[in-house]
Amino acid sequence: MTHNLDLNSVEELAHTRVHDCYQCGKCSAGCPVVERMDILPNQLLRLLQLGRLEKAMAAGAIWECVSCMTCTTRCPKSVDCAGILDALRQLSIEHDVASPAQRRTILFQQTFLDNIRRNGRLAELDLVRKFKTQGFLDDLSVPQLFKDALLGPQMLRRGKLHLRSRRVKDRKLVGRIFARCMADNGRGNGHGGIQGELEA
Amino acid sequence: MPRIGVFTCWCGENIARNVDVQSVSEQAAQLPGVRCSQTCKYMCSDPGQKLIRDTIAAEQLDGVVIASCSPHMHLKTFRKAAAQAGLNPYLIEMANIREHCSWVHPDKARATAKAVDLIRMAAAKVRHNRALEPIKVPVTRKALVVGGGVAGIQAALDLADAGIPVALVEREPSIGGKMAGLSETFPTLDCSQCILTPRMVEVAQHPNITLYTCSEVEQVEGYVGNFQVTIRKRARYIDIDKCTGCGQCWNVCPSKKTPSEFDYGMGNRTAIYVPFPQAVPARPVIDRDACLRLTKGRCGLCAKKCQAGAIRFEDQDELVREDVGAVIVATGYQLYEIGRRGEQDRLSGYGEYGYGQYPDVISSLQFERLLSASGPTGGELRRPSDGTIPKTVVFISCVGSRDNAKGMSYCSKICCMVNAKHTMLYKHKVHDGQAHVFYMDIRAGGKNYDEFVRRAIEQDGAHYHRGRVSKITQEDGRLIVRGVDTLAGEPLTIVADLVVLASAMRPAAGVEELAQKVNVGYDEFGFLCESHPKLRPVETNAAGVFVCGACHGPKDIPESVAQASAAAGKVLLMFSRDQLHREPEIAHIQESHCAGCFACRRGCPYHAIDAAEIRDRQGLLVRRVARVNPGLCMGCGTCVALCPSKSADLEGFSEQQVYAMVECLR
Amino acid sequence: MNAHAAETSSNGFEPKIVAYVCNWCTYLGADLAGTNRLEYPTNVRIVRLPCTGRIDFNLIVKAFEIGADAVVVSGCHPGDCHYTSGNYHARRRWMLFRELLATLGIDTDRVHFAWISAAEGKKFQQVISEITAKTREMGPYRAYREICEA
Amino acid sequence: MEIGYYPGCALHGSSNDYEMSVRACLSTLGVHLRELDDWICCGATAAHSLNRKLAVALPARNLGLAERDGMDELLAPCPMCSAQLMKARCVLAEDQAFRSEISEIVELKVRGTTRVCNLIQIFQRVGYESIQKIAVQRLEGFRPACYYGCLLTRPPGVVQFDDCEHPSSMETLLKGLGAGPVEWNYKTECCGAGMTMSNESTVLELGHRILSNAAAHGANCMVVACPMCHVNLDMKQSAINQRYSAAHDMVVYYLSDLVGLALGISPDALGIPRHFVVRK
Ligand SMILES: Cc1cc2nc3c(=O)[nH]c(=O)nc-3n(C[C@H](O)[C@H](O)[C@H](O)COP(=O)(O)OP(=O)(O)OC[C@H]3O[C@@H](n4cnc5c(N)ncnc54)[C@H](O)[C@@H]3O)c2cc1C
Ligand SMILES: Cc1cc2nc3c(=O)[nH]c(=O)nc-3n(C[C@H](O)[C@H](O)[C@H](O)COP(=O)(O)OP(=O)(O)OC[C@H]3O[C@@H](n4cnc5c(N)ncnc54)[C@H](O)[C@@H]3O)c2cc1C
Ligand code: SF4
Ligand code: SF4
Ligand code: SF4
Ligand code: SF4
Ligand code: SF4
Ligand code: SF4
Ligand code: SF4
Ligand code: SF4
Repeated sequence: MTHNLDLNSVEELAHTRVHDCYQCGKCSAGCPVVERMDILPNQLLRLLQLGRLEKAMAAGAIWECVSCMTCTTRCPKSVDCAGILDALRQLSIEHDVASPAQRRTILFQQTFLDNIRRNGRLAELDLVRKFKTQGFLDDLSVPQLFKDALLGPQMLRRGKLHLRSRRVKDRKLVGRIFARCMADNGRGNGHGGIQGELEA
Repeated sequence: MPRIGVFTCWCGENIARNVDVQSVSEQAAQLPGVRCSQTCKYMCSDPGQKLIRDTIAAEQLDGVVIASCSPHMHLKTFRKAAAQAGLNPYLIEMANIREHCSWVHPDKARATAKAVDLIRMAAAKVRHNRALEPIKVPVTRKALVVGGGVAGIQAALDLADAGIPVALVEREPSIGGKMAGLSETFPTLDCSQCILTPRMVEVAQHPNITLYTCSEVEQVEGYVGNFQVTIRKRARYIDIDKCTGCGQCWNVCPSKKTPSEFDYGMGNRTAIYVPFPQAVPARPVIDRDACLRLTKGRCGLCAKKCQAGAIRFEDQDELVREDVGAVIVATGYQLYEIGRRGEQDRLSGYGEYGYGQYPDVISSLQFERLLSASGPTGGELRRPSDGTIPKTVVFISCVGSRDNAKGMSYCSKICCMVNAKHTMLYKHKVHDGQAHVFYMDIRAGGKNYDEFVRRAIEQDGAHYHRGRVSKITQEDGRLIVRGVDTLAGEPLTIVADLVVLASAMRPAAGVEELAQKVNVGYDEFGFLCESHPKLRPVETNAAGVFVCGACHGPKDIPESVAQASAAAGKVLLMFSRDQLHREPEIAHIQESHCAGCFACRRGCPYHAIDAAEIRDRQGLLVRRVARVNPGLCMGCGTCVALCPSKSADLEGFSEQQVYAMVECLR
Repeated sequence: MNAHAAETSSNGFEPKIVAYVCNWCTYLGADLAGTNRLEYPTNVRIVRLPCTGRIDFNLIVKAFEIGADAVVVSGCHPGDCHYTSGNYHARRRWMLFRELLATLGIDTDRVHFAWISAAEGKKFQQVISEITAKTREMGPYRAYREICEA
Repeated sequence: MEIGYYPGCALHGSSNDYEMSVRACLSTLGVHLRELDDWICCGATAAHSLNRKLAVALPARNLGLAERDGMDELLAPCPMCSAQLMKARCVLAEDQAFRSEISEIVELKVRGTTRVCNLIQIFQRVGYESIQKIAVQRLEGFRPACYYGCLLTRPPGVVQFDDCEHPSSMETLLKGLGAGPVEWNYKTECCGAGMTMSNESTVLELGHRILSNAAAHGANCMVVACPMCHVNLDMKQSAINQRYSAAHDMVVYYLSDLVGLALGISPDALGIPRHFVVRK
């Protein structure tokens, strides 16, 4: 498939204008996870202004973002910086450029969506199980797997985990909604991703 | 039958090369109403003008068409010639057969044909021209200056020194404006009060200046040269003439807890007070909301102490009328309210910086007071919360300014310089202190300005970080400033003792109401609009009303003063004649047809249209119609285009004239 | 005889173009085209008005009524108006004009709005040349004349 | 008062204690919750990170259901859900073409007429004073740090709730019920909600900062109105302690817990014993 690797795709996805940004840095200044980022949010915006979409998409920073909206809320130019990061994540997956270190986050989000797609609502136990096995198979943070698993029983004991979750009546409908959203490729989810990888 | 003369010019070869002048002239002679048709090598030369004058006289012409160059070139010349021959100068029309014809159309046959057309149009138009007389407006040679900041003071003194009586209206109890409260001023760092207070005293003593303090403009009527202004003098409760300014009264006043306006709330004052020691007039005022006598009916200590018997608790507001020929608006600015969002405010506050929440987050004007020898700390730099000397101070640029999300897109222009000044003055007072500035761009575009900023960085060691601050919080009495240095590409947290916000300049409160009273336009932020940003920078669209200082846009002192002198100069120019002469090519309204819809009034860029009342013999109101104020109309014709009943028309470009021009092309 | 008629008979179709221009920008722009000897077709007849604010809808209709094949309306650039906001009013009205013209059955492609400043002699030349060429292409505007005469 | 109710996955899953608390509390206040029939997940962070259209379609389906069932207003106690629903509503209101496209996608006509509100807004609707009047117990001794997290007030243009930098609606409510909420600095700092599973180290770091600041400002408990905040601050507290060798012992209540206690509802009925950190 062809990817339209231009700024428009980011702006269209994020519904915001990259050239409105005047590089004040307020987004970076307020970001709670900025210390973990390899490229600061304002620098990502700058890269986009320069047309360096590839570099921005491959940044680890976009997977550190916790979508807290602080940047968007305080931006003096009303640039939806958080939306830009969302868009970059989506494009990064479409173009398969995320670094291996980021795959865990992607994996989680994909697993999450897949879970909803199949159940209509989140089946948490299912999600945790799937996520952990996938994570394990990809050999990521093995110790983490065990640590979280330990919480499982505690949650069960507190009645916080249900072995069976209540499902939606027309689960096919949710599948159809997903299919339609994913359909228009560029703006949906292309290869791999939610359907491909996990359905197997 | 009209008697029109056509004069076609050769302009040497300029016209004749591409236009067959002789043929044109002959064809012109055939046009309806044309009595005679002549040519001349150089129509604007003395012989050319003589030809015109003589022919007008000999043929008793009542309309003249001159086919030559652009009217922008010689219309005035030919009008003068016509006047000399006794013909009303407005009965002249020009056909531009040079710029619009011979010079752009090398094909001689076509150019000649077009020249004839152009003359045909001019001849058709001139048949409907009317004799007009220049409009003469008498002038009251007295000026009103609104606002007594440095701009208003300068304008008032310039005018007064030139012999013009001036009424200076200031809302506060003293003149001086913001500058009176500044510490030292960039780019020279001279003491603000040292240079301003002598000027304030001059105002007080000038025989040509009537000073109204605690006063505001209530109403403005009339038009250029003839304004009738009503001024509301608010009750001061002091007889200024009796009072000697001895100070007995405020020393005994028990009501001491009102935050001082002059110190921006960082100190308190009494209920009877002078705003600051150098105030002009150097007389106290009673704050009616704080005075125990005026609110609760008890106390009166001040009056007991006053030996001059100057205190008048029964004082009332007073309305005074002044007749003036010109108005200068110099109402200055206020700083952006940087605290939480106000209920009604269109602008959205600055909650993330905690102004109004943390006492050590202050505005730039407050910092000026902390630096000032006459300030609440006597010039020692002590922070508001606990009076300690701040060792780390963070200055933040563009607070409110250039922040579209908060509602202001413009640059406040002065704050980059103010920040540099502040870091310097701070360093001069606290030698072991460190100043940090967060900035986006450094705008220091005046004479010696950039050098000034560099000095702050290079000599006084201020740390400049390019980036905005996102949030300020307080921990253990210190301020955590979370910013970024975009040049280093790193987030940056500074633990500061004091944060100074260089907040945006906004026009003074109430300026919109004032602008409406004098018919001056203002932009979306409330800054007053000049007539033309380059060529008429102190004039406004309301004839006879001028602007200067920060009410027109963010400005520093040198610029405010320059503009004030310019405004005074414009007023003097206006007053240099006993009467104003205005072009008579203005609009008029046929009142019998006017439907009173006032579409014209809404469209008129000069607010030149008033509502007039038509009354019958018994004085009963029959209807309201539009009426053009000849003192204000500039002749743009917008009203003509807007009038649905075709009651408005424009001299010189009347409906008849314009339609005749088009019709003859049929 | 009317000059236009002469041109038409000598050399195929020569459109008649009426231009309403403001005194302070476009008229001076045309003057500058002259000073710089920038050649353009002879078809345009300029009607000088103080401001584009003076132009109303009827004037445009009038031009078509007397047989114009195209009408040009040109004034100062937005924000540069000699009268500060006269052309602002004009601009807002022009939007409306188009609709009204269309309702009257006038071909709005024959009405051209432009901003030409006093410094834009070159632009004046271009605009007039292009409009003339375009109008030539479109051919004589009979439709409206026929309506009027009917 | 009857109001539409969108529990969202969290309240039906691991945060069922929150649902217990909300339901108990609101029924005492006479607010009847009518659960949205056959609702689906709002998509949460994952959807807007991965597919913008999906991020609108999922909540839009729910909005459509609410409209179909004639609900004027929908309570979504989870701020993630309410933010997603509100965002979708804004986007749909702006863009007519997109609205029809989405309607087709979700097989339901969506106009976006149903208003969406959070839990605090319901309390405001009931009226702080009325709540005070029927309260039977003063919340003496509670010095909570009220934690709004990132999504209750942001983005301000969309959610239009409270002051996005210095919110105070929870404080006002609790103060009226006798508690002594503290002023502190992390009211709106994010806890990393969406990263709970995927990027634990971020979540622990953010949680540690928040707990530390609350404690430093004298809080003896925290109050949240978000299931994810609760997970990150309560369930993960021991992991935080482990990671940072800290000794946080901060009870984290849902807002409805404290209001419920003031109304005299038993801790059991509010699901308080299900929390990980409990007051000894
Ligand atoms: C922190 C700070 C530091 C500064 N430092 C410098 C510096 O070092 N050097 C420099 O060149 N510039 C400096 N400036 C800029 C300087 O303050 C302004 O350029 C100058 O004060 C503008 O003068 P003005 O007369 O136009 O306005 P103002 O000083 O604001 O005076 C306006 C006057 O009009 C009065 N008024 C307002 N409305 C009405 C009304 N409706 N009716 C009657 N009266 C009214 C006001 O009460 C006031 O007295 C600084 C500004 C700030 C904020
Ligand atoms: C590239 C550029 C672009 C610009 N664009 C803009 C713009 O877009 N907007 C804007 O506002 N400004 C602009 N400016 C600035 C603008 O050109 C100046 O502000 C303005 O021209 C200054 O006018 P002046 O009359 O002071 O000086 P000048 O225009 O320099 O006029 C001085 C005159 O004095 C004559 N003269 C000099 N010495 C003597 C002497 N000893 N005796 C007799 N006559 C003498 C000179 O021949 C000259 O005619 C621009 C400047 C530059 C360089
Ligand atoms: S806060 Fe906004 S304007 Fe500033 S750098 Fe970030 S995106 Fe750009
Ligand atoms: S939304 Fe992402 S980038 Fe923006 S402040 Fe939050 S974590 Fe940082
Ligand atoms: S009047 Fe004009 S056209 Fe005639 S000679 Fe003078 S400059 Fe040339
Ligand atoms: S009012 Fe009386 S006491 Fe006060 S300063 Fe004037 S003269 Fe002195
Ligand atoms: S009467 Fe008023 S102003 Fe005078 S001393 Fe008493 S409180 Fe002060
Ligand atoms: S002058 Fe400097 S600090 Fe002030 S608004 Fe402009 S750029 Fe910002
Ligand atoms: S001609 Fe222009 S200035 Fe004069 S009244 Fe009409 S609209 Fe106003
Ligand atoms: S637009 Fe015409 S009819 Fe209406 S008030 Fe003005 S002059 Fe009268």
